[in-house]
Amino acid sequence: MTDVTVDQVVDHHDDHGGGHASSLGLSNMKLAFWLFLGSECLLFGALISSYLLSKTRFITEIIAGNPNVVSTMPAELIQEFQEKGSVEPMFDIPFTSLSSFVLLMSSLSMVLAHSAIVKGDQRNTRLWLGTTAMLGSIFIGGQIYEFTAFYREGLTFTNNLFGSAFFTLTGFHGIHVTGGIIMLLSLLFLSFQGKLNSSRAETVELVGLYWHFVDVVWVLIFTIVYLIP
Amino acid sequence: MAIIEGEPLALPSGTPDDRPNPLGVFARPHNATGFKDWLTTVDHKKIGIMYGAAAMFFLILGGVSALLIRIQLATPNNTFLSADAYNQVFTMHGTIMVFLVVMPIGAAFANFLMPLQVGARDVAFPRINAFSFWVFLFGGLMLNTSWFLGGGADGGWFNYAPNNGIAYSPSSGIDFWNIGLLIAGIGSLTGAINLITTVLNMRAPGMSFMKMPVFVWMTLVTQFLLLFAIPVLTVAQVLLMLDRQFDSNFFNVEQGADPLLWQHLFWIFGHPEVYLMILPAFGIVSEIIPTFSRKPIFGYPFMVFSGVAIGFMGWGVWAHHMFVSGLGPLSVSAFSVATMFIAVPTGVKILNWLATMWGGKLTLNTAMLFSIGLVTQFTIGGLSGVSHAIAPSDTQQTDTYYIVAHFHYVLFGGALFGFVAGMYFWWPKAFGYKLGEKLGKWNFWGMVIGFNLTFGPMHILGLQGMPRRMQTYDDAMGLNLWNFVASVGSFILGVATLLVLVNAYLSSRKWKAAGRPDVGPDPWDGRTIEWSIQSPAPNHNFDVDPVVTSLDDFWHRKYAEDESGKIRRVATGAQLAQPGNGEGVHLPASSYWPIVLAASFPIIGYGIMFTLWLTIPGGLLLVLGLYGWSLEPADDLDLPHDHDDHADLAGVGASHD
Amino acid sequence: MFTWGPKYLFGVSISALIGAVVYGLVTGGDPIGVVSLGYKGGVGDHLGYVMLIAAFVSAQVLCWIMVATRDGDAEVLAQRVGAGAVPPVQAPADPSYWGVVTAFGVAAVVVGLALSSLFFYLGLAVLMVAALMWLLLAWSDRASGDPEVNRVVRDRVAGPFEVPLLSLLAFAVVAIAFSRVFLAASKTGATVAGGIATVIIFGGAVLASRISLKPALMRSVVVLLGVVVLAAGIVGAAAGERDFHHGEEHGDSHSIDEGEGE
Amino acid sequence: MSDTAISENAHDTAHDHDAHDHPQEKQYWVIFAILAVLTAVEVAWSYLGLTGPALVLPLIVMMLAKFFLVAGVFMHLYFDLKMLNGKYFTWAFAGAVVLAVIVYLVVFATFHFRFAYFG
Amino acid sequence: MTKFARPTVWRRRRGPATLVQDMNASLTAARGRRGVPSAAFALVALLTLSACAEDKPLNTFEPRGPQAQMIDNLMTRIWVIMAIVFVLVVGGGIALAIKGRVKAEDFDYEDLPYQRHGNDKLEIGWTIAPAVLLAIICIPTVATIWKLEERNEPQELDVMVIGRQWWWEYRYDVDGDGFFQDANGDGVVDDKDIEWPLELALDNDDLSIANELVIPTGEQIDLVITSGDVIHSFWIPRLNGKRDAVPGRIHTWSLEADEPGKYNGWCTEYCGLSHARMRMSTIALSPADFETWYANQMLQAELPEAPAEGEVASPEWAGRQTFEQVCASCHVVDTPGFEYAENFVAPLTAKAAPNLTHFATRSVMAGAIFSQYSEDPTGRLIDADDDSFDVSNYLGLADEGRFNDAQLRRWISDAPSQKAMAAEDQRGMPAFPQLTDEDLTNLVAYLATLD
Ligand code: HEA
Ligand code: HEA
Ligand code: HEC
Ligand code: CUA
Ligand SMILES: [Cu+2]
Repeated sequence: MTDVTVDQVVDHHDDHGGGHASSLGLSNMKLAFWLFLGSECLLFGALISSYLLSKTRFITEIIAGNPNVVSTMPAELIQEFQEKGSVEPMFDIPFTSLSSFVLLMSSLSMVLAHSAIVKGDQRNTRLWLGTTAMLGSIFIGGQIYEFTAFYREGLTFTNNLFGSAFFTLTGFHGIHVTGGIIMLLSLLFLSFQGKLNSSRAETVELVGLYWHFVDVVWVLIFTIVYLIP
Repeated sequence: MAIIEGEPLALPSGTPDDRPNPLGVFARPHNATGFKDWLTTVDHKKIGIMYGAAAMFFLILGGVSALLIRIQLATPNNTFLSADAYNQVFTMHGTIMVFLVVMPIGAAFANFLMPLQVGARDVAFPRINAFSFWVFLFGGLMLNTSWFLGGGADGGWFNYAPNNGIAYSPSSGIDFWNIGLLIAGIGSLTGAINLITTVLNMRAPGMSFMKMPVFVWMTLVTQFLLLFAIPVLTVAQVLLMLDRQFDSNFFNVEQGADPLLWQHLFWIFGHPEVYLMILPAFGIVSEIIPTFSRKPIFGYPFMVFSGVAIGFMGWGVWAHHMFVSGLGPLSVSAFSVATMFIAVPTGVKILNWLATMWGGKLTLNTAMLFSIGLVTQFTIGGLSGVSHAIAPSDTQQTDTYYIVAHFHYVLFGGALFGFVAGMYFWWPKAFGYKLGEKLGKWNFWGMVIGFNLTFGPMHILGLQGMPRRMQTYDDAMGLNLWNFVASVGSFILGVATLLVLVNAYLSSRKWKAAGRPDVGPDPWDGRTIEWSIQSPAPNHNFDVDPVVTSLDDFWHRKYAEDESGKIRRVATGAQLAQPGNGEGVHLPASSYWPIVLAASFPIIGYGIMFTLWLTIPGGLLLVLGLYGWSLEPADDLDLPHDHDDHADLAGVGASHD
Repeated sequence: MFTWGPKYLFGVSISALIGAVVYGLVTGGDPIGVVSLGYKGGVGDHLGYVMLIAAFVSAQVLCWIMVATRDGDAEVLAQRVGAGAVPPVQAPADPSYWGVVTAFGVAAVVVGLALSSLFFYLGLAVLMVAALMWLLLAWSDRASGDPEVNRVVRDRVAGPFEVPLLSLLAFAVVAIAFSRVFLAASKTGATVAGGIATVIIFGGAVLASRISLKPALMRSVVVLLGVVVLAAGIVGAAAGERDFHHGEEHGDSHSIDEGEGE
Repeated sequence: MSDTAISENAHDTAHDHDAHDHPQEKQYWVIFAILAVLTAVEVAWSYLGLTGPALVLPLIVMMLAKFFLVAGVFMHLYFDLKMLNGKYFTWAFAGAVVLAVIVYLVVFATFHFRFAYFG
Repeated sequence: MTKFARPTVWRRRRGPATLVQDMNASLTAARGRRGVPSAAFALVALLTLSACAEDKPLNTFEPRGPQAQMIDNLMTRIWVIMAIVFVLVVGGGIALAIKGRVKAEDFDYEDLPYQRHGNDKLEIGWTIAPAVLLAIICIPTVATIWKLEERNEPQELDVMVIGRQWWWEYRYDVDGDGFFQDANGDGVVDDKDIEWPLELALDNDDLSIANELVIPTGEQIDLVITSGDVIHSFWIPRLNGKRDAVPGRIHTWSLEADEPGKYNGWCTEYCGLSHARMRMSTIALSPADFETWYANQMLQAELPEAPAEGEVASPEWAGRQTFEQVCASCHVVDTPGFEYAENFVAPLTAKAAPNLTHFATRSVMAGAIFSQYSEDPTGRLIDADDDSFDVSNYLGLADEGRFNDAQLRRWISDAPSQKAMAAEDQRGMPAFPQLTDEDLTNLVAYLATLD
């Protein structure tokens, strides 16, 4: 945002007549942001693939009883994994469903924030920005909880393939959400300082795009990691 | 990325509504000359030139390591390099050449040329552009500091797992490889976003997609490939970093990991990567061949769509690097067939270039010769490519010198020849004088002969069964003769390659001695709008925005049909060119922060490798960089805003050589 | 270019650094440890050493900020604003509360020395922040004669740090509070607690968006909410984590000690 | 002959779009309701005790539905793509998505094939 | 063009003399008939054929088994097509350049060439033509891919190939249970059934040898390929293409040799420090010889005779003692009455060192870079070609006098000086500076008894 886009340069030039309009009718910033998200898709695509592969291999080894793998977790868990033939016993589906729901909800509040700022409605902009950030924080709180719980139950980042892959994938997502929340709260602060008027609706829209993207990634992770273990 | 894109949103500066900033905190630098200007510039032309210069520097590093390889292999059972040293040398050679030579030269042309060809004053995000360059440079330099800090990477340029693991490569060479490229990758990614935005959004009025020069199209495709390929490599590298530095298990076979994960991730990146190395060169010769054949490019839409098709198909063939990795016959068949069909769009390009030359009046100057060199030599490389796209024959050829021959033919004979052609062609636009033709001819023929002498025999060596990455071979294997020939060739090639730099130096001296004569805006009777401005290109590029009405717009302004339908020249380029008066043009000001921000990455990188403590100052520098970046006023307040004050800026471009 | 401010601060910082090294050595630190911030080898007396290093760091940061902002030279600023004259310097309008915070930091450090390292580090952090902010405030206060301008000056310099850091802090407090509650509750309890919190927050927001509350009331509700979350978090943390063993139904526990995983 | 294949005037497409094309708040609520229901069904489905394709396929379908709803409506992708030179970008986008899916499937086919051909 | 077809009788290698004649013939014929393109064509022929002109032990143009032949047949067609395209495009490019050139000064700006923008029909034509051509190539390609994957029924002789840094281990499934380790499993080899890591269990009913794979002729031998550390690649060019040895994965591949002989290969996947010194060779024996060899390999090694009271110990016996003290932590010699620790695992990253039970029946050692019988004092493999093939070496009948003990001594006392290894990181054999000259003599004497 603060980069000196040539748009601005062109703005100047426009004063003297002539100059570029954006060829596509999208602002540079928004276009760039979409491109960035496109690239993020591949990032998460690769991470999800790595997770799926690692988890499959882990289960295969567990079922085969590879002693190197079996010895990495409490016997009881291993036994359940073997019985189910999956890592499902690790997960707490009701809780994660709630988390997913919270994140979906936050997407709604995000669009509401955007439509509020487009209308110039400062109050509701703040309200929904705050709500979105709050819901995001619940999600992250849930993730801290889940990580701690897994850790206590005997799944760590270093002990086996599943642990490495699970924490890496969800951790990457968590970091993205955290970044999003910080952006949201910063917007909120700016709004309180009176620096967020409707001329910056696009900023809110961009943060929104990011937020929805993070949500969409969770939609994938939730189904692929948790519901189809 | 998230930080760069996300963070500034939260910051209260630089917004259109509170500009110009009344407090001028963190004023922008405003040196128009001197090295400080190069460090802080955000001008796409200077950044392009710096990309080129950095690539030349790395070319010498990569070239010297290539020569070390060739010395070692000149005779059987040679002991010039130890096995360990040899492994480092070829790994670093491949890595440097791919990531620090060919990719940045592509970036150099994209940066320098693309905005000129679309008629823009700069790229969409000039500061991010500078950042991309610096972060690439620092990543590359960091990678090369490994030579002094315990040895270079020794896993081969594709660094297969699990050989890249800490158990098999305990030195920090692979960490340098990993983290250095991770850092350079950040630059590629931001660069890609920037350049795509520029192409899509900043074209001159009237320049619709089908009126874009072919080079711009190829840049667009290339940058899209980068945009999507880099994150995949990033993931592979992050996983490797987690394994090596933080004890995770992604490639830990004892825990049941599948080493093929690395191969898939690497080649899903790697194959698009090879096309993104060649497509800019394709774009370059697509500009040069029509110019010197005095004909329009044959079949413009086919040229464009075949480039796009290559871009798309490039995503579906990666496993041809893994034909013998044990994928199973179904996958192998699928990838084999898919790979073979990439020859179709590529063939269209080759044949269209030939058709462009057909019936033309060819000016065989150095740029044109190098272009023809690309067309022919790339074809040889492409054909050997098809021969190992046939999976069964690849089981005999893979990992032999036949492959080495293939990829040097496409990379050196293709990409680098194209780039050298481009250098000869656009040198006047960048620096105001032409490179010497006479030395150019020597340059060309030396390179052609040296190149074919070096890599031609490698086809034979490979088919005679010489595997690649061999520190040495035995007398009894019958490989002596061709290895020796290749080694001799490589020295011819090395000297001939150096002639590019020699030529630049001598021509510049001659030019200066002659009192810097003006080469004119349009020295080659060019076709696209970058020739409609003065040489060297003024700082502000275009005095007024060009309005484009057709493909090869500038050419169409110079030539028109007379009553009899015959095409006649109606004006010379010099008559039509813009005078280079920057009055009233406002340019983005230089900035300290891209380089500061970029410098923080290698520090963090060293921290991850050696001691986490170092990440703290690195992180602080990062924060400082972002902080300064966001506080920087949109304009340089020290440059007065009166419109007549910019004439001095226009001269800047001419002051370097 | 370099006005007296940065020069002075630079001097201060260098003396602090030298002081830290000397102090560290005198109190039994290892030479390598002392220069490598304790990376390899000891630094002698921790407290003094850390304080001096902290002084060094904050003085450095401020020094460079001042270089970059030309020491907030009122003349320059005025020129930029286009104002004809520089208003005379006035005494700061508001009392500064950083002194109190600093005192609090010192107290925390002292208590921390006696009780737990957590307090110690917390105190240190507070001290660093306070030192920085206080100096910044003092500096901006003499930027010009207009307190309004001074505030803007301060905000511009501090904003890019303040806003994201405060955001991070706010987020961290909320997220950690929630996680403590979840961790303290039972498995089902965590889900229920999360559900209730979501309903309250989102439901509240929907309500608030529909009806028009007085801003003051709004504010109190939000503050109340914050306090509740914080309190719940503290209570949760105090209650400690529930017993973790896999599958709550089976009785036999199999919790793993913290150390074992790594 | 070449210039007509795709022609689009760079200038005309630049117009202010925020106000009219975009969905209204009510639509957002509707979409959210659909998303919520889909999530609920997904979770319920996972509790049915099914295995194999019976479990996976419906879940994937619902997942994709959610994905495209969020991307399309909340992220305004449908509207933005329409607003750009509709045909060209939509096709490029669709092409990329199809390609991505194929690539994805192929990777997985590759990894699982090993079990099938052995023996 | 017929010059490219493989001679129908491919079992015999063609002598250099005939080749030169062939080449000359093709050159003259080409020159006479079609001028420049044919000359270029002949050039390709020359280069291709020159590949066969000398002794090239790894040459990919000399198939000696049905699989390699299959690949070669396919390739022959490809070469032809490639040569045609090459001549057309490269020749065409050069011709156009020469024909169209105009000196820059002579160029008349008023007299432009005809400004052709394209020709749809032509372009579609040269889009479709290569596509059709490639589609045709696809058919035999895919067919060959699948043919190369055809395996015997699992009952027949299976060999497991294990890549190690930097040598090859071969395990024969002697008891035919589908396992290569111990005999308590059932069924075929499947990913799940392979125990990982592959350790050299000593209660082994199966056979483990190193560096030289011995197979009977005229029979398709199915290989089960894996690795104990990093990725390697198994390649005997004259018998078949290559297949990677990937740790944690099991790949299959087949070999068949038509005639007895020695077929060399080279590890082709970069595998670290001594990748260049990780070679391999496959010995094809007639079925009868193979039986003899096999029976011999199944025997345990004999223990040297212990010295009687008061007698001076024989060097063999003394060597055996040293061996037990120094070498047996890594190397196995399967001898009667000697108890190894259960689940013996060598202290190496690769988890195993070559099994030396029948060391003296192999003609190469240390990743097939040294010849046991080389007369060259460096021990280098100067006789890499099949001419050196001497069946008696493999049947335990070797003439002991030919043993190259100078090289072996150097190896035992300081292996890393002979072959780059990272013994300090548990990769490769360490140096033993503590061994005296006498120890070395004894060890060599002992090793020479292991036939
Ligand atoms: C600029 C880079 C570049 C380019 C453009 C290409 C282009 C191609 N490459 Fe290459 N390739 C590399 C760089 C490149 N490659 C590198 C670096 C490696 C090695 C990596 C490593 O292992 O280190 C490699 C390796 C490599 C392999 C793996 C080999 C192995 O390791 O076993 C394969 C296998 O299929 C392959 C195939 C192809 C094909 C089919 C093309 C096609 O795109 C070529 C198409 C072009 C033509 C065919 C010529 C023109 C066409 C006509 C004139 C039409 C008529 C033609 C026919 C009908 C055939 N390449
Ligand atoms: C664009 C990419 C590129 C380029 C330009 C080159 C250029 C050259 N390459 Fe490179 N090469 C690769 C990419 C490239 N290579 C890759 C990707 C690999 C695979 C690595 C791997 O397996 O991991 C490889 C591997 C590779 C090998 C195989 C190593 C092995 O498998 O063991 C060899 C062997 O001969 C080789 C040789 C050369 C030579 C002689 C040049 C020459 O063309 C270089 C000529 C240039 C110069 C010499 C520089 C200019 C002049 C000077 C520096 C002055 C000094 C000169 C004199 C005094 C004469 N290369
Ligand atoms: C720490 C393990 C270790 C010890 C101890 C050891 N070796 Fe080795 N040895 C190896 C390894 C590993 C190789 C394979 C090296 C290669 O080819 O890369 C090898 C190879 C050999 C070979 C060549 C075998 C072949 O068929 O290629 C011989 C002979 C040999 N060792 C003899 C000895 C003798 C005699 C001793 C004792 C003095 C000894 N080794 C001690 C690990 C060891
Ligand atoms: Cu083993 Cu290369
Ligand atoms: Cu490829």
